[in-house]
This record gives sequence, C-alpha cells and structure tokens, in this order.
Amino acid sequence: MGLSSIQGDGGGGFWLPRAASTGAGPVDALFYFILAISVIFFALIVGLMILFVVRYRRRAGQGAQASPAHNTLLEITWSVIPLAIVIGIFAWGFKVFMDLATAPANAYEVQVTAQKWSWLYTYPNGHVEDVLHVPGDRPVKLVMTSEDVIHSFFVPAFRVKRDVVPGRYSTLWFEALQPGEYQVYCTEYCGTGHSDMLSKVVVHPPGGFEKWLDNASNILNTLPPAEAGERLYRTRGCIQCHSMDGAAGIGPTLRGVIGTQRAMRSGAVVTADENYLRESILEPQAQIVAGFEPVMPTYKGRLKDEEITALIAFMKSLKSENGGGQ
Amino acid sequence: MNLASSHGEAHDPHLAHHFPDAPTQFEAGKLGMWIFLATEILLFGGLFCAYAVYRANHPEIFMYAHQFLDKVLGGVNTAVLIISSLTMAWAVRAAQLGHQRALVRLLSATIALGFVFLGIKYVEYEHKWKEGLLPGTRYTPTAGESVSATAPAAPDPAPAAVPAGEASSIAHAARGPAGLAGEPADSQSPAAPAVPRNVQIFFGIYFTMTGLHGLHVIAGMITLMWILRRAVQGEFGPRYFTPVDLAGLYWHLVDLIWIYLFPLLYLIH
Amino acid sequence: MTTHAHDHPGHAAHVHVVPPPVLLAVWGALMILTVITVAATWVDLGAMNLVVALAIATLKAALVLLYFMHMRYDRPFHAIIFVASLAFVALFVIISLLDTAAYRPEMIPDYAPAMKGR
Amino acid sequence: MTPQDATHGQGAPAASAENALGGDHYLNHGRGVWSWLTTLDHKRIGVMYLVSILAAFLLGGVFALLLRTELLTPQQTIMKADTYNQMFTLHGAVMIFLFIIPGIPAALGNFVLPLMLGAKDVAFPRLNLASYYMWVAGALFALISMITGAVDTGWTFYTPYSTTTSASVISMVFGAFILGFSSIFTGLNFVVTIHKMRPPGMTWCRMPLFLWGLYGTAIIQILATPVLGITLLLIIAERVLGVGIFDPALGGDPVLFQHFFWFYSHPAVYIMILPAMGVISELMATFSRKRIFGYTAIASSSIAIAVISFLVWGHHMFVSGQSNLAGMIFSFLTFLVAIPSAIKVFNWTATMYKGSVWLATPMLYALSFLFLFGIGGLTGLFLGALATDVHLHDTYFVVAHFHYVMFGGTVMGFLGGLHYWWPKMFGRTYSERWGRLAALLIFLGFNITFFSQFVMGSQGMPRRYYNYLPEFTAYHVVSTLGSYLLGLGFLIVMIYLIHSLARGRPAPANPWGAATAEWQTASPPPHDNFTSDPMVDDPYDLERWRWDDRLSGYRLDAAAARPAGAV
Repeated sequence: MGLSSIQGDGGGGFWLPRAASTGAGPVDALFYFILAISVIFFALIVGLMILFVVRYRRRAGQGAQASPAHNTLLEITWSVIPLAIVIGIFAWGFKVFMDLATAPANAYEVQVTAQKWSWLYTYPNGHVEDVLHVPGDRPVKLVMTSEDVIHSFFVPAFRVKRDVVPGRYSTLWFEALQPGEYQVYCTEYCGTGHSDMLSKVVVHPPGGFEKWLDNASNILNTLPPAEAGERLYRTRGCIQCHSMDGAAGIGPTLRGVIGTQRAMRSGAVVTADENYLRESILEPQAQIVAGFEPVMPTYKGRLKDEEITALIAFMKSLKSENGGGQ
Repeated sequence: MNLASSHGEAHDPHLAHHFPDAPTQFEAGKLGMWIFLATEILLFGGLFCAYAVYRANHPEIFMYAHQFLDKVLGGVNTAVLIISSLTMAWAVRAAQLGHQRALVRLLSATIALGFVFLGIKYVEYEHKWKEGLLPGTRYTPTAGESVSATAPAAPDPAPAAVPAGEASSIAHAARGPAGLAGEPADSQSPAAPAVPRNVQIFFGIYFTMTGLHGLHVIAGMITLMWILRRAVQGEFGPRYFTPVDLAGLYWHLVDLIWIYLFPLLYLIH
Repeated sequence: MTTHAHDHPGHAAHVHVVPPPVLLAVWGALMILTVITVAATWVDLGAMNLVVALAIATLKAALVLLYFMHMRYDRPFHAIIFVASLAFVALFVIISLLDTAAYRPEMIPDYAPAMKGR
Repeated sequence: MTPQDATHGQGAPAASAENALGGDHYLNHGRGVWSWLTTLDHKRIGVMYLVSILAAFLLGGVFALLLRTELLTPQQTIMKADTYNQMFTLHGAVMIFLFIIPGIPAALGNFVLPLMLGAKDVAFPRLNLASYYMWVAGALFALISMITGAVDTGWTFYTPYSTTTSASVISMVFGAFILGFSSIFTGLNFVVTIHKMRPPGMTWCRMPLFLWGLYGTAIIQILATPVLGITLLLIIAERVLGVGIFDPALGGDPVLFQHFFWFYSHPAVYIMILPAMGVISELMATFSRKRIFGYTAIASSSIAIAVISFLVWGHHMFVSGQSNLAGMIFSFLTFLVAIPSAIKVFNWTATMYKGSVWLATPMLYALSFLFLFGIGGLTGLFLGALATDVHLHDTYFVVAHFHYVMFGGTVMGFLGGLHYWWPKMFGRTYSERWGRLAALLIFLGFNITFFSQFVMGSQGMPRRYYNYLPEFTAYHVVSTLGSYLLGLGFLIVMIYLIHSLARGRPAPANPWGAATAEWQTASPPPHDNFTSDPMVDDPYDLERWRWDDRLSGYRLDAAAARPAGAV
C-alpha cells in the first residue's frame, strides 16, 4: 500500500489500543476516569475486607465484640456518595456519546454492505471495494446495511461500533487522526465465518485518497482485462462462493471452467463458453450445475458489460492444473 | 360470609399435611392462582407489545387488513365468551352454596360455550386459509383485489421513512454487489396505493394472538372438564370449593384477554 | 395485609357469594358494552376511536375482575399483584413504542425481500 | 435487644437434633428409586435438583474447557468453526438455563426455604415436583437439540440468524421455554410459601436474608419469565409458521426481538445473582459470629434490585440500533441499579467489623464473592456508560464482566451455600483442608482465566470468535491455562464431596453455630423437618449458640437463650 511506514494499529497502552480518531480521546478519558474510581472503591472494599479478616480473625476463647447492627448515617453516606458518582459517570458517558452520535455535515460518505461474511464499501462514484479507503483530512460517515443477518462494524482504534441490521440504515462516523491501516471486526455473531469477517480501514494522507479512488475505479482502462477481472472477482462477492484453486465451494470453482462440458441439474450438458458464463452471471437461475443449489443472486444491473468481459477474461486465465476440463 | 370456618377441628380430607388449617390452604391456592394469572398477563403482554409497535408504526397495514376479519363472527364470539363467564361465575356461586345440580349444569354450559367459541374460531380460520390470508410468505391473498376495491376508504399511504437526502442518495448502491439475499422490494408500483406493503405482518399478529388465546381456551376447557368430573362425584360444597374458584379465575382471565383482542383486531377504525 | 395471615386462625377470610342479581347485572352491562364498542366504529372519531374502544374494553375488564373474579371482595394484595402485572406490561409496551418510533427513520420503508411479488 | 414475642413451642430444639444418620431421616424415609421420583418432600426435590444441575454444570464446564482449549492458538486447534460455534452456544444455554437460573433457588432454596420457615413443606409440593420434571423435560429437549445437529445461535437466539440457521433451534428454544415455566412455578411456589406459611413470630423483618433474596428472585421469575416464554414461542412460530414479526426478510423488525429478549434476560441476571446475595448474607453473619450489619438495607435492596432490574434491559442494545433517547434512559437506570448492590457489599464488609471471622470453607467462598463481585460490579460501570460501552460492547470485556458477576458472584455464592448446607443436607461433613485448598484454587484459576479477558476485550478482541489475530495469543494462552486450574479446583471439590457422602464424619445438627431455623433440627432432617417448633424470632442472634466439644457442633445455651414466650 505504500503506507507500511505509517503507524496504524499497535503502540497502545495496557488497557486500550492507541487512540486513532478524534472521538477516541474523550472516550478514553472517561474510561480512565471510571478505571480510577473502580480501583479506589475496589481497594477500599478489599482493603477493609483483608483488614477485618486479619484483625478480627477467630481466636480461641474470644467471640465477636459488641458493635452496632446498623448505623443510619453511615448507611446513608455509602448510598449517597456512590449515587452521586454514578450519576456523574452517566452524564459524562451520555455527553460523549451524543457528541459522537451525529456526523459533521462535511463528512465524506461511504456506503457499507455487510453480508456473510464480508464487508463491501461503495464509494459515491459507484466503485466497490472490500477494504475501506478513506481520506485522512475530513470526517467520514458510513451508511451501513446488511444483506442477511445482523452484523456489527467495529474499529477498536477509533472506538466506534455499530450494528448493521438488514432492513435499515445505521450510520457511524469517525475522523482519523493519522494515516495508516486499522483493523475492522464484525462483532455481532453471524455464523460460521463470523471470526473471519475482518476488513481494514486505510486512512490516506491528504490528497492521497482522491488519487487512489481515481486509479481504483478506473481499473478497466488501466489494467489488462484479466487482472481487472481478478480485482472484480475479489471485490464484488464472487470469491465468497467460487474458488480459484479448483475446490468446489457454495458454487463451482472458476479454475479451468472455460471450454468444459458442464452437466446441468436438468440433465442437459452444456459447453461453458463465453455466452454460458455471461448468462450465468446475469441469469444465474437459468442453468444450475448439477450438485449445486440455485442460490446465486443475479448481477444484472450490478455489473457493467465491460466488467463482465473482464471477469470472463479472468476466468479464461485460470487454466485447469491438469490441463483439461473437469 | 364464613362458610369454611366451622370445621377446623374435624379431619378434613382436603387439607394437606403441611398446612396448619383449611383457610390457609384456601388462601394459598388463591394467592398462587392470582400470581399465575399475573404470569399469563405478561405472556400475552409480549404479543400486545408486538401489536402496539406495528400498529403505531404501520397503521395503514391494520386499517387495510382488518377488513378481512369477520366482525359479526368476532362479535358473536365475544358474546359467547361473556355468557360463558356468567355461567362460570354462577358455577362458583353454586359450589359455594352446595347447589350440586346447578354446579354440574353450569360447568357443562361453560364447557359447551367453549366449544361454540372454538367452532366459530375454526370457521374464521378456515376462511382465512382459503383466502390465503396467512402470515409471512404464506400470505397469498386470492380475494385481495376485490376486497380492496370495495374497501371503504383508501388508507393513508405509508409515510416515506427514507431519511431525507443521505439514505436515499445511496439506496441503490446499497445493494450493489450484494450477497445471497433476495432482491430488495422495489417492485411496488406507486400507482396502487390502496394495498399497503407487508400486510402479512397483520396476519402474523392476528394468528399468534388469537392462536395463543385459543390454546388458553382449550386449556381452560380441559381444566373445567376435570372440575366437572369431580363435581359430578360430589366433591365440592361450602367446605371445599377451591378448585372451582381457581378454575373460574382462569376462565375469566381468558375472557378478559378476548375483551381486548376483539376491538384491537376486528374493530379498527 | 397478608403479614398476619395466621393471626385469626379458623377464619376463612374473604369468601363471598355473589348474589344472582349482581351476576346478571354485570352480564347485562358487558353485553351492552359489547354492542356499544361495535357501534362506536360506525362513528368516525379519528384517533379517538381507538381510545374509546380501549376505554370500553377496560370498563368491561374491570367489571369481570371486580364481580366475576371477586376482586371487590378479595384481599387487596391480589389486586396489587394484578395491577403490578399490568404495570410491567405497560412499561414494556411504552418503552418499546418509544424506541421503535424513535428509530423508525432509519428503517428502509416496506423492506421485505422475501415477500417480493406478493 | 428488641423485645421478642416469640410464640413458638417450648424446649431446646438442639436437644432433639441427635440424628447421626442413625434413625429415620428424610434420606431413608421411604426407600427405592420410585420413592424418590414420586416424592413430594421439598428436601428430596431439592436434592434431585442439586444432582441434576450439577450434572448440567459438569457438562457446561466440559464445554468451557474444550472452548478454552480451542482458543489456545489463533487458528484451528481441536475443532472446526461450526463445532466451536455450537459449543459456545451450548455452554451458554446449558449454564444459564439448566444450571445457574435454577441453581440456588431450586436446589438450595427448595431444601432450605421451608426449613428456615420452620414449615413442613412448600405451599404446593405437587407443583414443586412438576417444576422439577419440567426442568428434566427442558433438559431433554436441549439434549435432543444437541443430538440433532446442535444450535449455533449463541444463547441469545438473535433473529434473523436464529430463524434462518439449522432446524435444531426449535427443540432448544422449546426446551428453554419449558425451563422458563419450571422457573416460574418455583418462584410462584416460594412467594406463596413465604406469604402464607411463615410461622407466628417470624414477621417480615425477622425473615432470614436468604429468604428475602429468594423472594426478590421470585418476583422477577414471575413477572419476567413469561415474556421469555412468548419470545421463544414467537421464534418457534417464525420458524414453523413463517410469522415474520422479527424477520426483516418478511417485513419484521429484528431489533424488536432484542427488546423482547432482554426484557426477560436482563432481569434474569438478577434471578441468578439475588439468591447468591442472600446466601452471602447468611454466610457473612454466621462466619463473622455476629449480627448482620444493616439488615433492613440488605432486605430492602433485594426488592429494589428486583424492581429496578426491569428498567434496564436496553443497556444490552446501546449499539444495536436502539434510539439515543432509549439509550439515555437505560443508561441512567442502569447506574441506579448499581446502588443497591453496592449497599449490600458495604453492609457485608461492615458485618465483619469487630466480628470473630472464621475462615471455614463457606466463608472463603463468601470472601471470594466480595472480591470477584466487586470487580464484576465495578466493570459494569464501564458498560453502563454509553460512550465506553460502544467500544467494549460484544468484546471479551463483556465476557469477562459477566463471568465475574455470574461465576465470581453466583457460582461462588452457590459453592458457599453448598458447603454451608452440605452437612445439613447429607448429614456428613467434608474435609475442611481439601475444601479450603479447592476454594483457593478456584479463586486463583478464576482470576487468571477471566482477568486477561478484560484486557484483551478492551484491546478490541471481539467475543464469539473462533479465529483471532495473533496479537491476542498471549492473553488467550493465559486464560486457557487459568481455566485448567479452575477445572482442577472443581475436580477436587467433586472428589471430596463424593468422598464425604460415602465416608464423611457424621455432621452435628449445627456445625456452624448459625441461628436460623434449619440448624435447629437434626442433620439430616427428619421427613417432617422438625420434631418440635424451632425458634424463629431472631435469625441473627448468634450469641445463644455455644460450641460443645461433645457434639463437635453448637448447642443452644440455655442461659443465653431467652425463655420461650418471654416478652
């Protein structure tokens, strides 16, 4: 990425990773305040407990000493002081939360689609990627939705997290402090691949993002068709079901598919030529290869003609290892 | 009235060994039943919550879909349950006073009215089934067109809930590369405003609410049959009528829930 | 209340036989209220239709509770239990309503991909 | 001293408590398996519950050790991803629904509650037995679910995942539904028993604090569990009938499901902790040899917790799409519920002041409870505050927090109570030396296992992860090693308790010198619980119990005891 020299994740403290967004500072301040309060109260309770256990431990011939069974003043004190403290913590937590709830008006907007088990980011110009690239010099707002079950978008370095729910748009924003690469997790359990549903945020230095977006969204013109096709294969959701190493997944592998005879569920045998592949992308339910389920969504309207051409070029480049069809 | 107080010393076959006396046992049973009724209220509370949330947020669905329910049958069923509550309350009175024959007759009448209620419910359900007015993907209305044509007033179209600007600008890209989920629902043509989307939600709520209520009616009837059997054997009288009393409380609660279900489901205006 | 349940042993507390006129009167009132609640839907009161319907239902429920279920003659603690259960349902419903109404703008209108074509 | 108006029977109760497993007692009153399976005796039902929930605990514990073993390395160690997902679901479901919810109330509570009241049984013995069989039925459905492909939804059954994944969800959910009703009927039984069967002389303000804990628990069981019932029924309806109330694909709202689920499941954590708090109150008083400090505050805080616990469920939903308004309300109320818990902790600590602290095994668990619940409670502050919760939600920080509360709190309370009442239940003592050693091992193992999870959680490690990034390896290795130590501790407990059943020395009627009524009958108690009415006028007057070498236990000191009937 050329960004390896720039610090991303890492270099944090014992408790929290390094704060890498403008919102992280206030959150961390509250975290450490609660930590301090907790340590004080814990030391008080456990200190007294140890003191009493040692000082008043059971000795032969000596029972409990007379002491009051309650003390109203003491009991009110130890109710009211903690109450005041927790209300303070509530107010602080609420204020920081609300400050970070609404994205600034000048935020750069990226759309996030979650599905089992990948993240896809759509930029305003229609470009789609599986890594989130963002400008480093302005706030970024994510508008997120899910295609299947509930997921959750989490960037620890930015201290942001938000569930991504099918049927609604949830939003989240951040402003990175420094260019670098930051880890993205899915934090709402979503099935087999939940722990592999990872992604990265790449924060570009000033000016770098626009350049990257220009290049990335122009691959059809700047890269050879097969390479552009591979990029599309990796970023448009094909890779989740169709492997390029010969192993069958949810769908058939793409390696060596071109030119082979394919046995269909219907019993027909079809030659996998360019037209067959194009039809399979645009109308996946028309022909189902034997042994697979008809689960692929149509890509009609989602891929441009040139993109399909590039994908086919990519498939052609995937020669079967034993030189023949399956 | 102090009907159960005169037998403290005599051996009472209905007094369990761990209770000090019969009144305590009676009181314990009553308290237990009222607590149980509270749990029933909470159980139905969940469904009322689902109802309230969808009714508040999608009134158009309820306005439209309730027309498919038969108000007459619903009203008759309400009357049936109210009559059965009367016979039940009277049965408790008969047990308290030791009117053996009246008790048996009133319990039988209550059970019979339960059957009438279930019969009418069956007619209603069968009708819905035939019309395809079912929850979820089973919602395949066959009479939808004609009914909506005769619908008295076109309900308000669903208020546009797209957040202004931000969400709408990206709505299409949202499903860009997409996964394996079905197509987003955008085929709804704006020219057909009378039939709101997601009518199946109403039938989901209708069937779960009336279905759970129906199960309670059946449970109540089974309990009453058991009580009736014991009544026929002459177990109940002024000294011991706890089971009749408790079963009555349960039956009234089932009635009470229907008293709310009827206007909420059938009488939407 | 119940604290001293044992302080009057031999007392079958709160056994009350409801006289037939009361039973019949309550039943009559319930039937009439049922007719009224149906009739109320013929009049357009706007949002008040729902309020009227619920008010009548609550009145009917109160009659059933007080007379058929003997709550009027029963221990107050039983009424407290009943009201408490209603209070918790109300709490549940109100907070859920409050929240769903507040987040509704985030929802995609009429989203139901599996219902396509129905 | 407050004036007493004890109207209990005459006599020194301890004198009648001579059973050294010799004569007739509840364990041998009626022989054969059938006499157990059809028993209406609350003590036997309690013992059957105890055996059953311990079996569930063992199963859940084995799942936990397998999970920790899998997490030794960042990639696959011993199982596949799907197996791991099923196993953490089963660990959660078994531990919560089969062990920790019925644990203290149904096992210990069933045994102790009528004894503490000086009663012969609970109000509805048949219902009590039915509750037990509902537990068994629920457990069977859970087993069926495990055999037919296992659930992989997490114990929270979030929609739409739970409505679209494997079909064995139905039997697990139905099992949980039945278990819910088992819990409801236990709570109902306890409330009626406490209301109607308290003996003359035991006013509300003289009721042992364990019973206050059970009473608060029962309120929640009664008012919250039915909502779980309807939620689970709706999941079944979603799956079987295709009712789409919670499924966005059918026009439903999955966040509404979370409201439904947490309306029960947050109060449910207080179903789990409140009885443990009740146990700790008893232990603190008995083993400090001193009247509990702040009785009224501890008793009323149980009820306060029970009521406020209904108002905080939305703190599980701060990032799930709940509105900011609801977030604010729930965050505020969440902080309020912290106060009654804090009050209890302060009162327990103060009870030891100027006491005579006896570090017997049950007391070690009570002290563990104070330490661990302290950490669990204080880390709750991070999660109750909106801003910090956003970062910590669904990370290992949450996992650590609830294990500190549920394990460090409830399980420590359960173990303390089990060791405390063990001599009463089975009439035999266990090895104090091994008991203390195991308590220490469990305390150390627990802290090693779960403290490292706080750190990795706040560093960003999400929960329910099969694979994890290599930078978290060290924390996971420490955690796993700690879990083995924890497992060893439990193994020791299991061995010496089984040994005690077979070979333990006969236990005295009152080995700890406690003043609640259950210690005034023989160990084990006779079938009808008491041969003479126990004293129930003051559950914390420990002064009148004196050590007697001949009994190896405590006996009532005639001089210290006020004559019965005196005012």
